[in-house]
Amino acid sequence: MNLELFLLLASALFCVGLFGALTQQSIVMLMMGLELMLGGVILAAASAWRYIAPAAAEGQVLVVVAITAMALEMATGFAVVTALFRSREIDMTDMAAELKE
Amino acid sequence: MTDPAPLWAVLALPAVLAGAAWAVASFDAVLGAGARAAWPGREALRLLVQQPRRTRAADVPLTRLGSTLLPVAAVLAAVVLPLGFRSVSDLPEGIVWFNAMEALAWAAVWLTGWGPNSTLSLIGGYRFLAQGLAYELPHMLAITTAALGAESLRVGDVVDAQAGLWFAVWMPAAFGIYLLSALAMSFWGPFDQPAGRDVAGGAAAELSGVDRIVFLSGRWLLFVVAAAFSVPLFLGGGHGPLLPGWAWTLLKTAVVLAFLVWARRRIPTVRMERYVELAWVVLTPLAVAQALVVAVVVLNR
Amino acid sequence: MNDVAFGLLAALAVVSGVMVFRFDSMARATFSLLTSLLCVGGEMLLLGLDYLGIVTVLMMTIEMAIMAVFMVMFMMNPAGLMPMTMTHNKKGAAVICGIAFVLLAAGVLLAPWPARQGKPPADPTMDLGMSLMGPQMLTMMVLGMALFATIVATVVLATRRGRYDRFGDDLRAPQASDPVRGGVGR
Amino acid sequence: MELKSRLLRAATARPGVLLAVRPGATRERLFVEAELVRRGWPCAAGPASANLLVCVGEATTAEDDWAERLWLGIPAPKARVTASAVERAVEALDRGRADLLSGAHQHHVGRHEQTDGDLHRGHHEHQESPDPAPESGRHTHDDHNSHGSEHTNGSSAGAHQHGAHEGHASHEGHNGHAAHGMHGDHDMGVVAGLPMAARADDRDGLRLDRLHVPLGPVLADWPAGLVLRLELQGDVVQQAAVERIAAPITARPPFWNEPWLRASAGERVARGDAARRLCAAHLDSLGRFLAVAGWDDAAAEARHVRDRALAGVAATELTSSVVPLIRRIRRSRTLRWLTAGLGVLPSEHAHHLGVTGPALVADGDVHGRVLVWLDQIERSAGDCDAPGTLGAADVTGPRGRTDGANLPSQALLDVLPGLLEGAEFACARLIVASLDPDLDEFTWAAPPVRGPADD
Repeated sequence: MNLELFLLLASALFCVGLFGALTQQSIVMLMMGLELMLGGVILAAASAWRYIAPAAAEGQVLVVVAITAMALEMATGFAVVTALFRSREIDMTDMAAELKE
Repeated sequence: MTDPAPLWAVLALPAVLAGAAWAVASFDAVLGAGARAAWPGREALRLLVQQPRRTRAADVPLTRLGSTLLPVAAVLAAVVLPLGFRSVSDLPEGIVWFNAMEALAWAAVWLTGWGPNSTLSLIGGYRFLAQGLAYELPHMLAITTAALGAESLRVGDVVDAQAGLWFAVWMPAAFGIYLLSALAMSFWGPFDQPAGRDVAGGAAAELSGVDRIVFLSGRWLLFVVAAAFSVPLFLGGGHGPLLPGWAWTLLKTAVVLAFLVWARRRIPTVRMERYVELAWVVLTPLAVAQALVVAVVVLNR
Repeated sequence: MNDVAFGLLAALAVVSGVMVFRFDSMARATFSLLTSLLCVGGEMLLLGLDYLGIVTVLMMTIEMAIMAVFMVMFMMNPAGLMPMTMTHNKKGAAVICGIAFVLLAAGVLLAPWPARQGKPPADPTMDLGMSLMGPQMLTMMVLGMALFATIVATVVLATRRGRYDRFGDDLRAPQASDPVRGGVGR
Repeated sequence: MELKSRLLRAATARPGVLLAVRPGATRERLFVEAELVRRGWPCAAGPASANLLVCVGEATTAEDDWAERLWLGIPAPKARVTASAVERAVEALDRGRADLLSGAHQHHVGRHEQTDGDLHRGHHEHQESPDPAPESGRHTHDDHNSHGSEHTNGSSAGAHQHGAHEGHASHEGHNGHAAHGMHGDHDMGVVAGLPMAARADDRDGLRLDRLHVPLGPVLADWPAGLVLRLELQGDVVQQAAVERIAAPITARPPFWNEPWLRASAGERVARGDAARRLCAAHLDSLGRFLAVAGWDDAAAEARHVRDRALAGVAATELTSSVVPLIRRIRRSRTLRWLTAGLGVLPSEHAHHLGVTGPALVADGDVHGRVLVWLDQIERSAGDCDAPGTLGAADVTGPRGRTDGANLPSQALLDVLPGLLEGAEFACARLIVASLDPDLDEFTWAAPPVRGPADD
């Protein structure tokens, strides 16, 4: 185990998540991609804490921030989907994009 | 301080828990009119010879995963449960660990409800999530209060902090809320709606044979573990005069379980659309107030 | 021992992460994501961040269970009985992600990482708590505010009914008129 | 082999019993229920946990489709008996136990891969493939998700006295939740033999998938023979339609209304007997209601007292066992908290729909109706040994006036759809239990007075 391995794992998760977020049409699925990306971010922050500056708590604080961001992203995402769905019966990104027109 | 447990304790833990769960189930059966203590065993045997059954377009792996996850979560949660002053592993964040393992039940019950592709069992799954959302907030605050009182997340430290005065005495609200959520998390007793008879067994509606035994015994295990965890958190763990620590733990656990089993027979099933409002509007502020009181006491100690 | 655990968790995390977008069934996708995130929690335990690892496990379990319900509510065909693809721009995305991964990996492998400074504290949880309640208080408060603002915003977004719907135009109705009566009567 | 048979013997010592009660068989049901309690055999809530299917009451000429599906849903080892009369019930249960042991019904147990419906989920193994009833072919075959609650659909033509539902897609009954549909209302595709759900507006202004789920006729603590066709969104009932399963018309008056019907036909009926029957009828309803409310202890007690009342214990003795039970229920704050405000039925509305029984008197919610039962139980328990005979003008049975243009339970059934709309599933069950329509009334053809009340 070393920093590089953890970071590689983190970037793999991030890229898988990115792929999902880019390709999925459904908003809920898109959020799952975002979650996966944030999972990679959490892991990267944690390994940076461990292998670069374990004495400083900032690394851990960064993880806390990322976890909170995940929760916020989820909650906001669901609220937006509900609101969109209520007004237009839309749960796909393409359809939401058409709203502009 | 808590001593480390020997390695065989890892193997003994599930057996002890299963024995306790069986004893509680038998006790519960005895309380029923005209029932006998041997019934839970007979029931298990009956289900054991039953052949598995499939529903149409069922997601069998998910169902299996869900129903096995339940007992596994219960046993994992029990890892931090001290008998006397010893637990299998006294993790430094034992209380959070317990909470996280108990949350696995959310996934387990929902999966079991979803898997068979049957409306009634899915309703059971939905109900458990609603129940989870209702009980989890006050529950987390209640166990945080106990941790706050001991100034540690380690279960052993929480027990040690109660050498003099039990937390149940000066945190009665947190203790009461904990007992409620212990029932709710094991969807047992007045909170048995997710597996209620009105939905033909809810999440367990389509389970038969061994799957059913695993799921239902998981529920009993979770109930026993959740109730037993109230002893180190609020009832002083192994502390007590005369008797050794393990005996006190067992005695207190038995009392808590007997109380819950008895109380169940006096109350109809609580529906979540009513309870959730109570939980959020009354119990959560109450738990926050309790935590505040404890925090002030701790700061002035 | 730790290396083996790392390898297993890493493989499981990536595989189940990929499977999220390959399963037809929403329930399977959700719980595959949960598996992936639980593995992330496990890796954090390996890194010595017990508290944060367990909290990740706790939060992700609850979050995914709720997500599953939203899935069933809003997705068409959540069980995947009728396989269909709901993706767009697959090729482009694959290229972008491939490039991103190559760049990241190159960065990871080529960057001159600084040597470790200091030793991990005996109790990282205590360290984190002291930091959040001390020098990082501002971060903590911002997070708290953000959470609170999100609660308010999501409720406003998601609900249709306000207090005038519930208690009448003059807010004098003795009992709220809700589709389902609650347990306190508010 | 020896060990295996011994294991089987021990395992089936207390078989899980699934009661399938046909309308018109209340007397038999009461007897079988009491017998099961005496033997300590558990009543299964659904087919998955049952071993023994006990059909109570006369079978209709063609074996009912729903009973067949129920049977298919029970995992082996299983047995099936019919208790068509009180005298034969004990023997039927014994035979069921013996069949379980000998495996008499297992000869058609085999394994078999299903071909349709396997999209990607792999194999659905059917345990009972060769059809016991080949003529019902398709159905018996694909009905493995047979849930007691999901089985009466349009295929058995005789099952529909309403007629309006003949057009339903025959597989609607198996609409599992997983079969969610496309956008749009018209799109009722069928996948894996399961119809897809369509979307419709819900109570909270969202347009979500709506499932068509028939509830009944076999469900624990459910009025025998009642089928509710629900449109569910999640667990919220958006629409409900009432149906009844087919039942042979008999000359035997419905059990709970018997004294009043006989009195109005000119027979001499003791007032005490009528009071006893009323008391038992309400205790039966109460037991069912409490069981649905999840208060098993009180439900068991109510049923015990009901059996005592029917066994003919003296009024004083009955009162002494009724009073503590009633006090306990009346004083239960939890029950009040849980059931107040559910299924409110104002008396004008009830009157308009022709309700004449306790539901009219209660003029309110589920809890109010239960309180009315409690009052009537208390009063009638005291009257159990009252002298005198029932006058011909005394026509108010447990569910309302037995002489009206409408059957008392017909009015209750008419009330149901309105009350159920927008209720959550658990509330819907409570509302049904608090009205407790008695479908026996529809099976009776009183020669001089009126014909079978089909609508």
